[in-house]
Amino acid sequence: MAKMTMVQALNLALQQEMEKDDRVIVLGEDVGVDGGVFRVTDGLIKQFGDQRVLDTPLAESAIVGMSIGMAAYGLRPVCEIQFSGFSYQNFHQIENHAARLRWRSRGRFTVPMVLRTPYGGGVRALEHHSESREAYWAHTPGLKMVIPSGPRNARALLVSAMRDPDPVIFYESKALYRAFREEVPEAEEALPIGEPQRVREGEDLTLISYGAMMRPTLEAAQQLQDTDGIAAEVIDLLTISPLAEKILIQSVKKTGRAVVIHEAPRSFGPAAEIMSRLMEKAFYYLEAPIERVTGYDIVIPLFNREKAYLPNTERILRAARKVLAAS
Amino acid sequence: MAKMTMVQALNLALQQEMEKDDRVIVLGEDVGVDGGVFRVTDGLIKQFGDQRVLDTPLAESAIVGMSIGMAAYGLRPVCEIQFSGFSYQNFHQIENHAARLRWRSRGRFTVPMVLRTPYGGGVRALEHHSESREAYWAHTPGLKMVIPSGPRNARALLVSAMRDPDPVIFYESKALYRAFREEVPEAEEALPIGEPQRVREGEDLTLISYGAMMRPTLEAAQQLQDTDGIAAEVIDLLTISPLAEKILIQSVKKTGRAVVIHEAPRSFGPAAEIMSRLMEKAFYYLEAPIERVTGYDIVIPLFNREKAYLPNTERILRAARKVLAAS
Amino acid sequence: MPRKKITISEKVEALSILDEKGRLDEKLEPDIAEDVLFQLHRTMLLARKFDERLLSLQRQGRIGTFAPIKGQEAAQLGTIAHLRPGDWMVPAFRETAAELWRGRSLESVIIYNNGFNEGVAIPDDRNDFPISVPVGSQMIHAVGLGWAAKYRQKDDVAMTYFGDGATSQGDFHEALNFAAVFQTPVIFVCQNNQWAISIPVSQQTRSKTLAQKALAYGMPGIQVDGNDILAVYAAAQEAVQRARSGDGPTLIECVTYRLLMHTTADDPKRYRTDEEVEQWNQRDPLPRFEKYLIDKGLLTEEKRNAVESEILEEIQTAIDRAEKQMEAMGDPIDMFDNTFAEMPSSLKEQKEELTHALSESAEEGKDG
Amino acid sequence: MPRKKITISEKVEALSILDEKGRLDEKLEPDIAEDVLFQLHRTMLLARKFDERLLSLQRQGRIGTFAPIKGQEAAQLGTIAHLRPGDWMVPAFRETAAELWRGRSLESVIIYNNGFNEGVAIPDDRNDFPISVPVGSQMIHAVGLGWAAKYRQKDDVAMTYFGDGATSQGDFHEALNFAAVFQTPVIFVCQNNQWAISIPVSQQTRSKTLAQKALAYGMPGIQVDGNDILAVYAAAQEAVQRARSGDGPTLIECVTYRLLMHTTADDPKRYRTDEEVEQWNQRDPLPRFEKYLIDKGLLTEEKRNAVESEILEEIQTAIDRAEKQMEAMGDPIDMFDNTFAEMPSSLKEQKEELTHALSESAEEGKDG
Ligand SMILES: Cc1ncc(C[n+]2csc(CCOP(=O)(O)OP(=O)(O)O)c2C)c(N)n1
Ligand SMILES: Cc1ncc(C[n+]2csc(CCOP(=O)(O)OP(=O)(O)O)c2C)c(N)n1
Ligand SMILES: [Mg+2]
Ligand SMILES: [Mg+2]
Repeated sequence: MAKMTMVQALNLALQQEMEKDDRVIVLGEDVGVDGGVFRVTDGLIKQFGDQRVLDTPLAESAIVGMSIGMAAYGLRPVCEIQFSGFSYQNFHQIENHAARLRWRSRGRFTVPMVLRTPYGGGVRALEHHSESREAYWAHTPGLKMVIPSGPRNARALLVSAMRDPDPVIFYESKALYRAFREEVPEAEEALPIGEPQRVREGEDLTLISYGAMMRPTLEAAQQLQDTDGIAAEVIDLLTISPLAEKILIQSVKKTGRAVVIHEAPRSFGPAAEIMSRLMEKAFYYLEAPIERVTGYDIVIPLFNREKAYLPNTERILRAARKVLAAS
Repeated sequence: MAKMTMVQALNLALQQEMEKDDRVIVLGEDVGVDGGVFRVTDGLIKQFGDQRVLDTPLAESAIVGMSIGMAAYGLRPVCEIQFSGFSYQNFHQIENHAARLRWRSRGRFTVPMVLRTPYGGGVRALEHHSESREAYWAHTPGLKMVIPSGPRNARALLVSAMRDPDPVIFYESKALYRAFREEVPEAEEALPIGEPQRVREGEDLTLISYGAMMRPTLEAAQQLQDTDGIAAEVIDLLTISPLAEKILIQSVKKTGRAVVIHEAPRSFGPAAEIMSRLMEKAFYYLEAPIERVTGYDIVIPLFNREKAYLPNTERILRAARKVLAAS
Repeated sequence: MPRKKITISEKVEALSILDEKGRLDEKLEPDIAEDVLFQLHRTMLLARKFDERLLSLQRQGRIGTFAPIKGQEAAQLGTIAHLRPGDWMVPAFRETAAELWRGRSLESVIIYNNGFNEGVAIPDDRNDFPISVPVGSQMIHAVGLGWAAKYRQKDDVAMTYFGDGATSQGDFHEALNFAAVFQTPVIFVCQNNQWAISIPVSQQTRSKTLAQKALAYGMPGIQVDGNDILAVYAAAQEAVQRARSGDGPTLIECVTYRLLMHTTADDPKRYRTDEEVEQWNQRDPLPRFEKYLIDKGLLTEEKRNAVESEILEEIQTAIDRAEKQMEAMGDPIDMFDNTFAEMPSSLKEQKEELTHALSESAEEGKDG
Repeated sequence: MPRKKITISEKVEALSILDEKGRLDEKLEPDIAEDVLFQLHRTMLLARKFDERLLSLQRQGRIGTFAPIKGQEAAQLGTIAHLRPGDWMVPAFRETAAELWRGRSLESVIIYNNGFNEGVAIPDDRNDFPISVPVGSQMIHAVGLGWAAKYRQKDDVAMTYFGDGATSQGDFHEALNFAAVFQTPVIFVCQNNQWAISIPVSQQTRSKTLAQKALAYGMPGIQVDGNDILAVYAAAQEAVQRARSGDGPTLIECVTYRLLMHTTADDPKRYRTDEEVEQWNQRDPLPRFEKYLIDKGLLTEEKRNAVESEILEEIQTAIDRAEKQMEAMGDPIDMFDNTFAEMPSSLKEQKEELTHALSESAEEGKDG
């Protein structure tokens, strides 16, 4: 066991899987010699050489398209899109092909690829470097959309993503890359894709979130306990899509109240789907309308004002108290 | 007044606006000499010449990017993307630029462009020609997303879209292009963007839909009246985003029950947002969970089976009766 | 420098061997085994007759929209003929002749054109990608396949097809660039059939040839008479050899013509003249190739007719079989399959929902 | 045909006028008015000094990440100098020298680099697009602007900037193709600074030059020594004239070098050698241009020092002013503005929500 940042944990996942499986190929802009602009792929080209780690020309559509070809051949490409704000350059390759090739060929060709990309605000970055648009992928049939919330689950989920027989969009929160360290076992560890986790138990209220928003969410749960004597249950989605609703429904049936938190824009965002599932399956247990705490329906402002855009503990607390007060 | 198909009505809108306003430029693949593969731009190049109607090379990203430049200059480009399934080729131009240029330049440059594109199933088309993914655009801040449901409102909304100071994504249902005719006044007519319409009044249930799904929805409302004696209120969204929820909320406060219908895939689709808004603003009026009748979370099958994929009157009726039965 | 012309080391050439009148440039004549010549001719004729038959089926409403290939058979067969079974083909949507060469069944084409997903199934022993509708998006997949083959130290190559219109797409550029940078074994076969629906190639690009676009990538490019199967064959042979021996990709522009409509939904009279079509009819690759075979003493009128009747029967049998197979294909419920390797719970639920709805309608149908 | 080399009519040339040692090729020397020469020199020095100062501000934590331009001043100024106020500039994100030439204030650069949206405001009298971060995506906007100018029968042109890395993007290809097909008045200025973050141009493309990519579009291309302001100026002059007179677009490749890090978040020691940087330091465009001016008798050491102190003061004043302005920029609530011309009700509600939340926190802050 070693205390690792999320960057180190992701690097460990890649390094171990590459050692084990020569089908795993890492490719993208600056992932080789430079080790990735966030150093997630640091050292891999040294260990595995430039046939396993490809520094590509600057073209996201080709990076994804080439990965599709590699995957269909039987390899396990893990491509990096340097920032999720530039993954729209390859949106058509994902929607038109990666998400459909299994279907289009009736199972003859599959696309076991991972698209890793940093997302989200909070690191004082330039324009296009702070968005959170997981809903685009989540709404696309044929894709899995995974967002870890800390070093240990990031490593374990990335391992599963690399072994998944289908394309996985893997969002990594830049704000979490170096925010804290966790014990990450040296021995292999994998977490199933498609299983949200209950990370805190409680009877009074359910808080649902994922990725970088887990930290203010957990902080809010703690404060609710400390100052309001309220026991909030907290669920970390980990997999956004396909959304496995069971644990959410169980929780809300128990608590009758919920708040959903994400940094993506509000309208047509992930919270809407979660609220709808809860409405469909737990309506008669709801004691108050579910609240959502989200980014706003605007371009996230340049970094000096992004804090006001992003959900924080205070906003979550306010929503939680509103839900608790309603009857 | 003349009885027109939606294709003719859209053509009229373009033709009249081009006559009035020399800033309006039509561009896209096959929109000139060929008159568009669905003939929406038929005759325009003859009347206005090839400086007003541009047959472009085959490149969706450039079509949109060029439109952005034209719009920033002060023109009013109306570009056609031949099928919405190929609009992901230009997704980055819309997300990175069209939706942001006003913001990025603090109002100095604006993007008054319209992106017209046929969407949806039901015309026995090839792969990529039948999707309904309005949620992608609706979740993108800075865009307006409009979907007419018949010849008359198609014409009137396209006129407004061309006059709108901001980028409008304008989805045209292929299934409606020639499905029926309506009286369309020769005299100019515009419908405001951002105003859903109540197209049928009722007290017992609210049906919410848009685009091609309005026809089975209205048919279901009629059958509910005829066979169940149920008065369903029907709302045609017309503008998907920014979503104006007021009329929806008023209706559901009255009826207490609702079904949302769209052909887009279910998860993370438009219905989720509508359900969430109703949960947020009309929770205490709801007498049953809102149901959604949608496409499934799969690639729409090739045309011989698309009927089973698409919502129809029967599925809407089933959902409506379920909502009515619940208490 | 100070001011001088830049000399570019890569070649862009033009090649023609068997001209419009069927005159042969013997110095350039490729050495093709007789059985291959027969096979090429038979497939060309099969593709032509099948195309004709599909068109009449479409007009009778017995299949949906499809994209005819008439006129482009030489471009497709002269290239695909060099592939080994383990090689990869990555087509666009107008490569029926090439697909038939690779062993695609006539039935599967008919079934696909009837909107049944069953028509896209590809047998395990063919390394051929399914039809790709989004113009220009598929070439980069060939680059990934070619890269992977090289990584696995195989000398397999990937051949990818696309039209003149596709060369305008950003993905064309990215694919050629990646192929050149990584020196992957890919043959880029452009069928310049002069039109992208209603847009002539002169409005598609201002470059004199499409072949010269190779220069942007430091890649050899060659323009061949795409209606001259010998020229196509010779150019493709060099390109495949280059790819197989590790010397990287090639761009081949086959100058050809789409003699019919873009798809059966299209009316070409709106944008091109009968005279133009007539001129290109004169350059039809099929009679030209037949004249060559006759001149060589390999084909006679009689033999040709025998092959043709055999083909017509084969087509008829395939239609009958396909229509029979399709009768059993009503059930839509397997639309949920092949989305993921393992069906997630939310999809299972949706599948149940549809199963239920379908059985209810069936019940109602019985009642009513 | 039958087999021959294809000759391409468009030219790709290489141009250098003032070499590394400051030796002038007098035959090629462009005729630049004295006041323009002074202005070019002053702006070059300003850009250089400002860059240095921004770097130290960044290291002190007084601004955020930014992209230094050191070494690329000649490429930017030699091109932008030909624009009239009504012309259009469409930059990428490393064009500070060109922006300063166009009148962008130092304050706005500082404010932008501090993450305030106010820093992107563009005065009404400058037809300059804001910084575009997505690599390669902006060139096509210049094509639309150029087209529109032509449509309005103005002889305004659009000049767009991008790097060597950007040439790999599909959008580069599409932009050049559209510009050529529609013969729009656009000048494509590629600053080939040898690196795209850690990727050298030799891994970006296999083509010997970037200029030759113009051949794919039937467009003239020219490669110039981008650290030689006279060569850049001369090449751009021709290109702008061509565009203005309706003869269409040009691709100019300026061979230059990014002497510093990609952005302040980058560590170039990870991927390139000090020797390489040192070699390029020898080709620095600034001393080379100064030697030329001195040789011409237009500049003296003294005069240069005077200009420099003036510049340093100007920069200091700008920093002071910007920091003062930023003090008043705390309030985030206007983040909702400029999304649409008219704020929709849902956004108004969200704006109220935030207003309320902010005032509540302020209250709580007071209490706590
Ligand atoms: C990305 C994309 N845009 C538009 C279309 C619609 N479309 C189908 S074929 C075609 C023209 C293709 O021309 P070309 O590449 O020359 O191939 P050809 O049809 O001549 O074989 C167009 C515009 C599409 N299928 N994909
Ligand atoms: C579409 C896109 N992909 C990736 C990035 C991240 N990125 C920023 S600059 C850069 C390299 C750009 O290289 P080049 O075009 O040569 O310009 P230079 O930085 O050398 O000025 C990269 C990869 C981006 N901004 N946009
Ligand atoms: Mg074509
Ligand atoms: Mg560069």
